[in-house]
Amino acid sequence: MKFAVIVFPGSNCDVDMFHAIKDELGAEAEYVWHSEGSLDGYDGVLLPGGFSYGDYLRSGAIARFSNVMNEVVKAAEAGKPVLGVCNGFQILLEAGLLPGAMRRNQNLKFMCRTVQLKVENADTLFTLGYEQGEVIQIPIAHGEGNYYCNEETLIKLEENKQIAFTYHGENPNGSLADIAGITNEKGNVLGMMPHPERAVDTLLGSADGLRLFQSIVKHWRESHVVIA
Amino acid sequence: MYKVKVYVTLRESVLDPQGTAVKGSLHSMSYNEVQDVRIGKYLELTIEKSNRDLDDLVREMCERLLANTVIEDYRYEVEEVVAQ
Amino acid sequence: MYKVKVYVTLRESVLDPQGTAVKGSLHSMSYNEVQDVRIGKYLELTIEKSNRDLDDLVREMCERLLANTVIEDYRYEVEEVVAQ
Amino acid sequence: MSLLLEPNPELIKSERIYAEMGLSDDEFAMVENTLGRLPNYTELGLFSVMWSEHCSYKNSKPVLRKFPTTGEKVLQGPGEGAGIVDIGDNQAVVFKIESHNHPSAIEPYQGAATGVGGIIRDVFSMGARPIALLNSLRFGELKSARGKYLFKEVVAGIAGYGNCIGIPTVGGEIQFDSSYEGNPLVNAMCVGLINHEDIKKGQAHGVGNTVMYVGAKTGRDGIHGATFASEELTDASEEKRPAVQVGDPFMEKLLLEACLELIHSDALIGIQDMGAAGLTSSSAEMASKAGSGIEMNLDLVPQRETGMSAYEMMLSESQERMLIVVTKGREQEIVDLFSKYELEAVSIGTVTDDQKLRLVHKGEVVADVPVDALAEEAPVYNKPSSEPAFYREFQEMEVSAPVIEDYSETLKNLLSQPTIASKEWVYDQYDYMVRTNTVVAPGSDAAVVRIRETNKALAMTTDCNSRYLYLDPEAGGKIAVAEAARNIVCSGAEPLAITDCLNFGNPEKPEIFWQIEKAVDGMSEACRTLSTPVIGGNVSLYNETNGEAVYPTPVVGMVGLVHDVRHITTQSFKQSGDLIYVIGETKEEFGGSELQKMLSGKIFGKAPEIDLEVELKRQKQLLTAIQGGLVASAHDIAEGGFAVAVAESLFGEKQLGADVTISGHAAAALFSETQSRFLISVRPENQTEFEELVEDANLIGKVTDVPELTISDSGRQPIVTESVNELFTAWKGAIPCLLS
Ligand SMILES: Nc1ncnc2c1ncn2[C@@H]1O[C@H](COP(=O)(O)OP(=O)(O)O)[C@@H](O)[C@H]1O
Ligand SMILES: [Mg+2]
Repeated sequence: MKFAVIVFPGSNCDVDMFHAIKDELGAEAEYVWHSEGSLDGYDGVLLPGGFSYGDYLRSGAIARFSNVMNEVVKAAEAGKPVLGVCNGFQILLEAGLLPGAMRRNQNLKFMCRTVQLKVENADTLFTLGYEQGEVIQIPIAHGEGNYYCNEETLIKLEENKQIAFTYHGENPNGSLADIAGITNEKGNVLGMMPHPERAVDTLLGSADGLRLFQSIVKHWRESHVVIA
Repeated sequence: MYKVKVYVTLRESVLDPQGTAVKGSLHSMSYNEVQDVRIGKYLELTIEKSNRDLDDLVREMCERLLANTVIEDYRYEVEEVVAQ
Repeated sequence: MYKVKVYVTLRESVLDPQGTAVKGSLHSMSYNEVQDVRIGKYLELTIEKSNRDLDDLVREMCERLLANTVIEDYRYEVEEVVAQ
Repeated sequence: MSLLLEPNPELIKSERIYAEMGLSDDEFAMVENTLGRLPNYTELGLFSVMWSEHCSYKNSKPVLRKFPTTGEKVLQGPGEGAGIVDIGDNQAVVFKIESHNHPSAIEPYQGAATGVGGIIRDVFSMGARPIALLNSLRFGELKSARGKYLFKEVVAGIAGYGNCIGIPTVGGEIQFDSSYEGNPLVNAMCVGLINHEDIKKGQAHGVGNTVMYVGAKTGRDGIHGATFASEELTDASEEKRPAVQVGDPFMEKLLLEACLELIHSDALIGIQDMGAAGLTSSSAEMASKAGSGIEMNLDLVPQRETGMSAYEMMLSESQERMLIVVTKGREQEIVDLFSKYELEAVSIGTVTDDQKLRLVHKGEVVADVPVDALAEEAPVYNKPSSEPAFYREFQEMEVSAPVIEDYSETLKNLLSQPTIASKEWVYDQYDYMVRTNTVVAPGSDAAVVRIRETNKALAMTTDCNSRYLYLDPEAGGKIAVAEAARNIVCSGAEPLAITDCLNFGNPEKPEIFWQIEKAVDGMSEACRTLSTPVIGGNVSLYNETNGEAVYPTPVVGMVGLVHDVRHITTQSFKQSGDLIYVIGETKEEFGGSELQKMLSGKIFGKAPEIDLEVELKRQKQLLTAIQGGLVASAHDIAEGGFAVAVAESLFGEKQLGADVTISGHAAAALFSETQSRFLISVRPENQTEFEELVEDANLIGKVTDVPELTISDSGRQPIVTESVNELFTAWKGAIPCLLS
């Protein structure tokens, strides 16, 4: 399976994503510069964290107009797995691939720490390696992770089981319904504030994030075998 | 040449953590007269005359980029200025 | 009751990285009419009548908290509103 | 918008306009003599910034010469953007520390942010990939509204820049003392990694080669920043200050990636960042170091504002800019490379052979000055030095152990002193994990960052207890270096070298100059004994507010090499049953201690003593024990003494306790700040081997599984019995509580 790691001007977790895939997961990954016009040949798309365009105006607002985003939309429509982490999540929201918007953290501060997440839906292609309701340790590092959507949207998210992860215990940023990560209706686009790519090696603390990437590959292999 | 002033504010129904924090600070500085604070963005655009309708143009830029209409409202004012 | 609108803008010589980035983005979206973008803050304060002079009060709050006068300028407008 | 007419050369002289720019009568005469004529306004500007203390080190050079700067592994000592030390496998570590004190006093967020931006440029201009940031901060007590504001904003500024550019901020230190109330210290350090063949220098070689300008446009910000940084802050500083620079970390991220791509191009001859004194210092220094000259056409300089004069362009300190020299004829490659990152690269001049800096603006030569006169031949002063009277008094003072009634209560109070208390409120705001190499995050002795594709890691720390330096600058200088090394060793690394930032008051005062000399003497001796040469640094003088100097604060930034990631050790106790040792004996030393300050509100008496040979021996033995896998946890005993160290070792993730017995005078055993001591825990099965290896280790107790700290005195009477949770709450909550 081959992943595209999209690099926007100002992305800075692209390297982490790349290493998580190559060194820890053992799959293929390539950097794709934001101006690229095609994502052909990639089986999955990863939008890394960082500060695309400095997070100026609103986080993710400028990046979503990059050339490559048209291709990300196409990949999503084609059912390929698309994962946006942190700034990547913000870009997916701005691009309308996921519903809702981000506000500044409730305490108005950037926060870097490892938090507990509860797996709310272990049936998605991103979470099949976890137990339903399992609590995992994943780092966060963001200043704008305070997820918001209107009531109607929230009801839909809940009904469709689009809430993949919630914060367990303390909600660090004030997000609505403790939301840490959501998928689209089809379940092939996941946006999450916590960084699974930072939790792939016990030397650095937790390896709980690795299973997310392993889930993607497992799902891909299975669907691939069926098609073949 | 036009000077366009764009005001982007959080929608009424959306909590404004920054405004709440500023209100709290003002109260702790004893400005108890202050009942409410809402914080938004203020953009000044300098725009050249073109063959596009200015209102159309500004509205489009606001809808597409300058405001996120999921949580924000915007309004704007236009001022014609004489180019130096 | 007053509604006070405060506009906080960066001083002239001060770099506005945000404005520059937004301008660049508007250009890449082909809004080439846009010559310049400066981004500031817009605050709406709801203030109760008190025995302090309103102008004094607002100016003091701006100088002390709402604007960072080392790099920012501010101006404001007052509107009297009837309390609901 | 500056429509001011520039004064002509005659007027500059007759009205002594040079004095307003910080040049003395003698210095002006030197300029006149060098040029063989009167300087014009632009030229005067060049001299005034280049001969400021900040750029020329005119007052500190004779002292800096005392530092040992060479060593087997030193690839680059002081003199370039940053120093470089070999770490084997064709790799090297690049690091430097720099101050941004004055800008931070004026506009703390931007001052701190641009300080971070500047030091990052120093590192990547050498060709290195920045891998970590640290800082060293000093503030007044967190009592006044202004004090709290400065603290919060400086932290936010450091976080804002580092987080956005994506370099983890992994460590630092913060001390609070009233001497810093009006003049906080903000020192930023950057560590980078490089392959030997990629090392680049800031030199303008090859007549005819092209000088290019890359990065952000030039505005009127920060004009005369270097001069401003070389004066005391007074109430009048408000008016004198230049337009504040605003940092643009996004721009710098692009510049960083573009420059790291650029260093692989053989068209690149030299590269230097435009830091203090911007275009002036980068061009003059690049030419001077290469023995060449530079001619630039200022009309070509990318400008953010209209109508800028030559003077303004040359003195601007706009951020995120670099000057590069490239092989003639290959400019287009460079333009293309930068345009990928949406950056401008513009040819603005050429390298000449006449050793002059010649500037053309609007068709006229507006400056024509020998580069060496600007860079190398700045005046150097041997300032008078005299021992302050208070030093003698302190030396003769007998400081006895304070009488303490409740040891538990005292310990809790100490843990909630802001200098000792948890700094989580601060580092929670720093992205210390980005790049996923941070093995030991902020909160232990030194931070540890692994080096991918090897088994190695780098340990790094900043340290300086300025209270000891105030009492005795020489002893304090030694302690600063030794303490840094202690932190490095405790984390399992071999100390390699240091960078330093000498933050002092006005050097024109003999008592201040004496402090500088003595501190450097002490540091130099420690560096020699511990084999950690000085590979670069920075000097920040005139840290005074209305005539009051800050404590002498020579911050030490040290980097060490972890030879195998399995050696990485942290300060927290690991499991119940482990044996607890203190390495080193304890004396009754309270001068400058946290306890003294807490109880009496001031510091006085003798600083703690230090024997560098003993220090070295213990560090070596401890490191050997760690490398041999004999040590479960290691922590240096510093501010607050043994009791604070043992409490801190209990604040790890595991719910553990400790039961220890002290000997000797209880107040001293608990709170004295005797140097060269370590708090170690060892698994029982390693007891014999550890004790054989580490001569001065004294077994004092055990780690327990009840989260309680029990300390008994020599008569086996418990004098501290406290729940770890209680201690933890006092320690962790102190800073948020002071800020709320
Ligand atoms: N306290 C110090 N100790 C050792 N070297 C120093 C010290 N201060 C300055 N230096 C060295 O002097 C050189 C010039 O410093 P500086 O002007 O700060 O460089 P830059 O302008 O690149 O920051 C640098 O190589 C620096 O490492
Ligand atoms: Mg520099």
